[in-house]
Amino acid sequence: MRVGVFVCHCGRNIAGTLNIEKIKEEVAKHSGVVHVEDYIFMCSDPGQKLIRDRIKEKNLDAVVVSACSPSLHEKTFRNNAASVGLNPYKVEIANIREWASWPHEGKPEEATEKAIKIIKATVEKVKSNIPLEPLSVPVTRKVLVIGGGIAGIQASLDIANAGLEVYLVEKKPSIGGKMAQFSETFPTLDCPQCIETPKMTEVANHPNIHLYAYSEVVDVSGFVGNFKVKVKRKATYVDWNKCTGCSECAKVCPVKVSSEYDVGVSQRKAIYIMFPQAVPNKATIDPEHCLRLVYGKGCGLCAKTCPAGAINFEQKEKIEEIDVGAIIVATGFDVMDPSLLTEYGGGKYKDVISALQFERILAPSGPTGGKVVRPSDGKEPKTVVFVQCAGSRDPEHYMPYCSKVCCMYTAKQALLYKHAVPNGHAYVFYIDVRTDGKGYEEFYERVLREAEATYLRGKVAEIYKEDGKLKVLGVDTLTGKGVEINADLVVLATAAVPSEGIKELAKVLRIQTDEYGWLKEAHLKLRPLETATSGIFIAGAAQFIRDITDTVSHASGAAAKALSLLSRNRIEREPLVAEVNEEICSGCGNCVEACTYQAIKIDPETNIAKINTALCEGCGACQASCPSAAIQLTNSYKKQLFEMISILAKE
Amino acid sequence: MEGAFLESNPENKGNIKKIKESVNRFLQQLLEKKVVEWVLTPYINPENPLPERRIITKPEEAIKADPLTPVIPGFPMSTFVSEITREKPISKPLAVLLKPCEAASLVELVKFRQANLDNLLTIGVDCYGSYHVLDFKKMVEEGEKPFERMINALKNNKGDELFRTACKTCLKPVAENTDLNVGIIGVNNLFIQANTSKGTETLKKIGLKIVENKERDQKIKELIEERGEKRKGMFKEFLKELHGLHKLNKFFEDCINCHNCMEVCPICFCKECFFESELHPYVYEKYIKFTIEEGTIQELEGKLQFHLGRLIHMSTSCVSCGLCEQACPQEIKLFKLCGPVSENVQKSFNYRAGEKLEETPPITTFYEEDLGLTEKQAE
Amino acid sequence: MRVPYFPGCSLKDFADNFEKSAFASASVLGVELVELPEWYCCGVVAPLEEDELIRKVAPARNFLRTKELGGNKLVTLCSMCYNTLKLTNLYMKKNPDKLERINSFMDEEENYDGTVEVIHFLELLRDIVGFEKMREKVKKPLKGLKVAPYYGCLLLRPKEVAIDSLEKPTVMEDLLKSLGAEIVNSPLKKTCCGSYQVINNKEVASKLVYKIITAVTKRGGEAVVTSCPLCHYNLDSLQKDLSDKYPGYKEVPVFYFTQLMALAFGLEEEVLGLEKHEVNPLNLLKSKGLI
Amino acid sequence: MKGSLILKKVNSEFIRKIVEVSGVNVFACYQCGRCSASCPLVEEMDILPNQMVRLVQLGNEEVLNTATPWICATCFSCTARCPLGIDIAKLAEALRSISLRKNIDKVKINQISFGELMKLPQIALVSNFRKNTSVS
Repeated sequence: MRVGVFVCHCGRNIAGTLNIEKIKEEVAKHSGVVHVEDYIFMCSDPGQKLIRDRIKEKNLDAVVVSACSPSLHEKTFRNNAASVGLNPYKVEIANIREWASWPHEGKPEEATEKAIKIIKATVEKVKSNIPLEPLSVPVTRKVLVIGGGIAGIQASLDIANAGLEVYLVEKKPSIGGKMAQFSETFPTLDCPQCIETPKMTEVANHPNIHLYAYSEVVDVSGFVGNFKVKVKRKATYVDWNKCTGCSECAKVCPVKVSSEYDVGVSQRKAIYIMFPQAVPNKATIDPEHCLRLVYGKGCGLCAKTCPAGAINFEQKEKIEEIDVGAIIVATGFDVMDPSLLTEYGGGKYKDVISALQFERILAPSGPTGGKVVRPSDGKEPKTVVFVQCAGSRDPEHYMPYCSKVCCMYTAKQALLYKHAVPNGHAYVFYIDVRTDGKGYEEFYERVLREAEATYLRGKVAEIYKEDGKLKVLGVDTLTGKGVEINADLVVLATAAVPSEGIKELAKVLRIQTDEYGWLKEAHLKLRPLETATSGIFIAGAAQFIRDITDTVSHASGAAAKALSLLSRNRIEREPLVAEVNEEICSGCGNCVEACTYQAIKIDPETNIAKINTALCEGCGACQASCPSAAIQLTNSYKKQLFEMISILAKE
Repeated sequence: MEGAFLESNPENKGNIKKIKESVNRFLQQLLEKKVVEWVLTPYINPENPLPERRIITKPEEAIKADPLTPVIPGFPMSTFVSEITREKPISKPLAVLLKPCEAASLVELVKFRQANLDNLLTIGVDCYGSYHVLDFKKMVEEGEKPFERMINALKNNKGDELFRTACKTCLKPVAENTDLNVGIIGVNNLFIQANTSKGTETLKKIGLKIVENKERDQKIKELIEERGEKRKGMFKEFLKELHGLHKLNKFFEDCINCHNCMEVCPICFCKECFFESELHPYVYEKYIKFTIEEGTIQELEGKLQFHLGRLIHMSTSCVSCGLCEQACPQEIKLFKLCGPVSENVQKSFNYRAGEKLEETPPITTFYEEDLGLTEKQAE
Repeated sequence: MRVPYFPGCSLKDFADNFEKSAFASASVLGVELVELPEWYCCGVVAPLEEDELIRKVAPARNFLRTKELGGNKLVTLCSMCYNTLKLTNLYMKKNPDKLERINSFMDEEENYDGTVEVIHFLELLRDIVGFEKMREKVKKPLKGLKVAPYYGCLLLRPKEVAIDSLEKPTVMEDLLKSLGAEIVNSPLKKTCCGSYQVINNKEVASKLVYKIITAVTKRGGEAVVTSCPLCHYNLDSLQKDLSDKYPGYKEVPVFYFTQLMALAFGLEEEVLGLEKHEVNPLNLLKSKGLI
Repeated sequence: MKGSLILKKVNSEFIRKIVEVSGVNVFACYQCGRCSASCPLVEEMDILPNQMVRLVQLGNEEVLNTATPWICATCFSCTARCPLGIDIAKLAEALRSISLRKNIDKVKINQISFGELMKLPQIALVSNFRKNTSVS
């Protein structure tokens, strides 16, 4: 075995801490190593050429690149070696950046020792790597988009316009998402009715888009290129083929329920169309509140009134199966329930509302027709306090992250409030004003001048009711004085949180969420649109809260990813999959339970485990669960791991 | 619980000979009435002091069956069931007699697809305690009757110091997952308890009268409580004795790596043990390599690694049968280690091995949250 | 049930009515508070410096005495003792090296091992006795008595010692409800009464007391309920001056929660020690037919 | 406090000392001011609690001459509300402690009248002395 080791400096990232000369000297002594060489940036063109040249010159049959995480450049280095005829699976990465130089910055000697061990262990592994060929599988050239907000709409349109079929699944009766609830959008003050509804109609009429509103994805099996998806089409109790969207039913319905679309600011009926511009513009019966459906008899006023005869109380939910090659998750975000913020009287005082509720109050097409009134008594609030970072940037009590969009929408709301109530006054409590977008800083400056709002730099401590007013206790850190404001209305810029049900959906999709529930990308910097499961992409705020501009860009990016995946009829997959030693396997089924990808089954005839290599993601969970090492991962064989461990564990 | 008394004649109360006869007659009836075609049971061979395991097919052979014998001679019954049903379910209806720990391990084996219950009529036998094979053998050779000794201890209700440690601390004197139980605890006459509809059907088929029996429940509960106290106390001491690497090494000092403990373990089912495979790190090339590199190396036989490795593999499924300890030629008190460790491991996953077929073993299905929950519950 | 109990200085002196009423009500509930045979001043306020060890010796000794009594839970009545003992205990649990040092300061044969848990009497009532059981023992429900629970600081802060939700505590409310009282919820129930600053600057404490009490009376409260002898002192004794300063100021009596328990359990009036109050509570209690 | 901050040389020795005594990482503070907004005694203070933290962040020893740490009644409102979990009450204690360790007393016991002494409960006296004097 002739192994070549290439040590990357990564500028000063590695060489700044590790002693490269020492590494070279020690690694050269290791059995099987015939060549060691270092270079400042191994991933650069000259770096890669250097490796190619040495493979040829020194007749290397295995290569270890000691550099950064394999998630960054493993593919690059493998392709590079393949171009001069070395099997790509005879190339391994020894991660001496994330594992040695970065975490042990202040301890160069120990870090160097550790790096040497990591490299030697990797050399041991690569020595027994088997040369492999990629697996090739056919693909279904259709895409599933989950979530019909602006991200899902954009992604669907991009893919459909490229000629591929799209299934767009939305759990609410209408697409449109959060954007459809906004009053006007910063920094241009466009109304969503003007800019989003045309796209919604386009979706509804596009020949390549199958719109499944009021539906949920309940099961996903299969793998990249060949997913089988079960979609639950919930019962609307209205035949949408007949419904004309005339809304006569809602007029006669006697049951009033708090409106989800208006975030509780108004009421809807038990049979309803979410909003006038809804797509599809069809009525839905809410089975939890409909008298007929709750009691099984009586009422039925809607059925009597409907001119199209569309009401059908007997309708049942249906499960539909669809085949797709790629999935885009565009499930968006939610806002934190203000009642969690007890110190601010959220949920306790009617006039302490969330910013999303205030959006509905400000919206010209909203329940108040754009007239600004407060929920408790319908009076016009003359003093409004905006509280930013309500639940954000607070690792101690709520969410540690910055919710990113609040600074801008609060400024916008302050301006719209001033426009609506010229003799009113707005106070804005902020910690920092963040305006990171095109035209955002200019918009903020416009608000400062035009809204005449009092910006107070400080975080509000507490809000309670005193003498009929909301007493807001805060501070102005710039003057160094405590602040007390008696407000008529308080608007909390509550933290953005992952959308409800996302964890369950992630389980169905076998993708990961982070500690808060945002969908986890494959790599924050380099693969922000992909999940760790190949063929599943993320679009928009499901990955992390972002504004409309960024959401639309992100969605188009995800669409491009899906299109590029499905641009061919067959795709290649990593051959690093599990193998079963049939002699040893006793068929206990531990691996079946351990496999998240449903790639293993026990053959009923032979009573031993069988791997579906197309489904296997090579995660190794089965290997860890097998008591007798009968199941092992190609090129991560237990024997290789032991060799590695015995080097790492040596004193 | 419901079930049927085998002898209603009050004269038979506690008559040891009658107990044996009753249970054998019951097995005979199973065969006569064709409820099953085969019975797998401990069996008396007059030439051998220890009972054997045999499959009997003829009703008249049932008189030699000895299902209540207070010993597990070598391998547990569940291992035999696994051997004859693992590949495919058994073709003819078979009744199998199991001590509670054997029945529990059978449940575990079914979960791991190492046994198949189709066509099987499982009959648990109450176990008040059993003797070490060597003690049992000695007793028989010296003319003492172990079964009578056990029944007497049961009647006096004070246990027998000679019982195996696992038995003295056993919380499962009555099997929970079998179709039927042969009840000797808390009854004067032999009581066949039906746990499943299949069990009830069986009793009806052989013409027995189904009755309620609450008294037995109470007696069993008391016995388990009493044993529980003992078990807690003993386990505490055991764990103290074994705390720390040094003490563990000392504990296994006499181990000769014969792997008998593994061979008899009812839930050790791998075709090839990892620790005996060529994958195991301590193979001769390694020794040579290390020796070349280091000049000299200490003996590396991986004794502790084997035992701890086994503990990791089986502690979630251990049924506390203590057969490992019985099988050890070096008399290492293995139950001291695996008993308490397994109990604590299972407790932390809120899992009890052998209890329910539908419960999945935590070894593959646990989530991190599970542990948090049980910790809270434990508080 | 017998539970080790740490009294602290005030309960043996000016707040002995707190202790007396607690003992009497506890026995109604079948709880015996067993005073530590030999106890030391808790330190009154928790020493917060990381490098301060000597002031933590006295609490450690109290924990050793607790273990000698055969318990691992130590109950306090006084909020300040609770806070000081609990914080000091947590510090010792978190810093085993420091605990070793503290142990080296003591001559006792046994070392303190950090296994005692400090709980407040309110926690015992809520978690171990249960308010449902208390409700059963009520003979004279405090019907129509509008009381405002006052937590002050040390039962709720810092969060490591909080006996209830930091922002929305309900333990006193639930307790008083089970006694039949009507609850008045004041937003200032968690606001500091001025604490020991009453010595340096009585005016400051006075101002806070004025805010706290008027927030209660404005909402119809007739009495304030506390669990801290210092809060009681400030809230009770400083009200006298407020009547002079603010015309129309309405005084309200301040009770320990245990006094109201004893009252509701129908115990003899003398265990309440009402004569110790600066603001006379007799008229209020008489008007409600409670005495 | 008036005047400008001369930041030629940040007194890191002073910061280190305070961090050591308080165990608080003062650098985590992003100056949201919620401690000040939560403080019930803020009206009496010469600088706000968040400014106290700021001066420590800047290594400015003048913080020892401010009244704020001495007005603090250790009610932990600041600590409980801080979004970053910074224990400001502990920081104030450290500042007091550093002064007290130089035998600087803030309460003269002999200036309290006998009548007052007799009336005040020991819980008030002892806690005050513990926080504001070096004798105890």
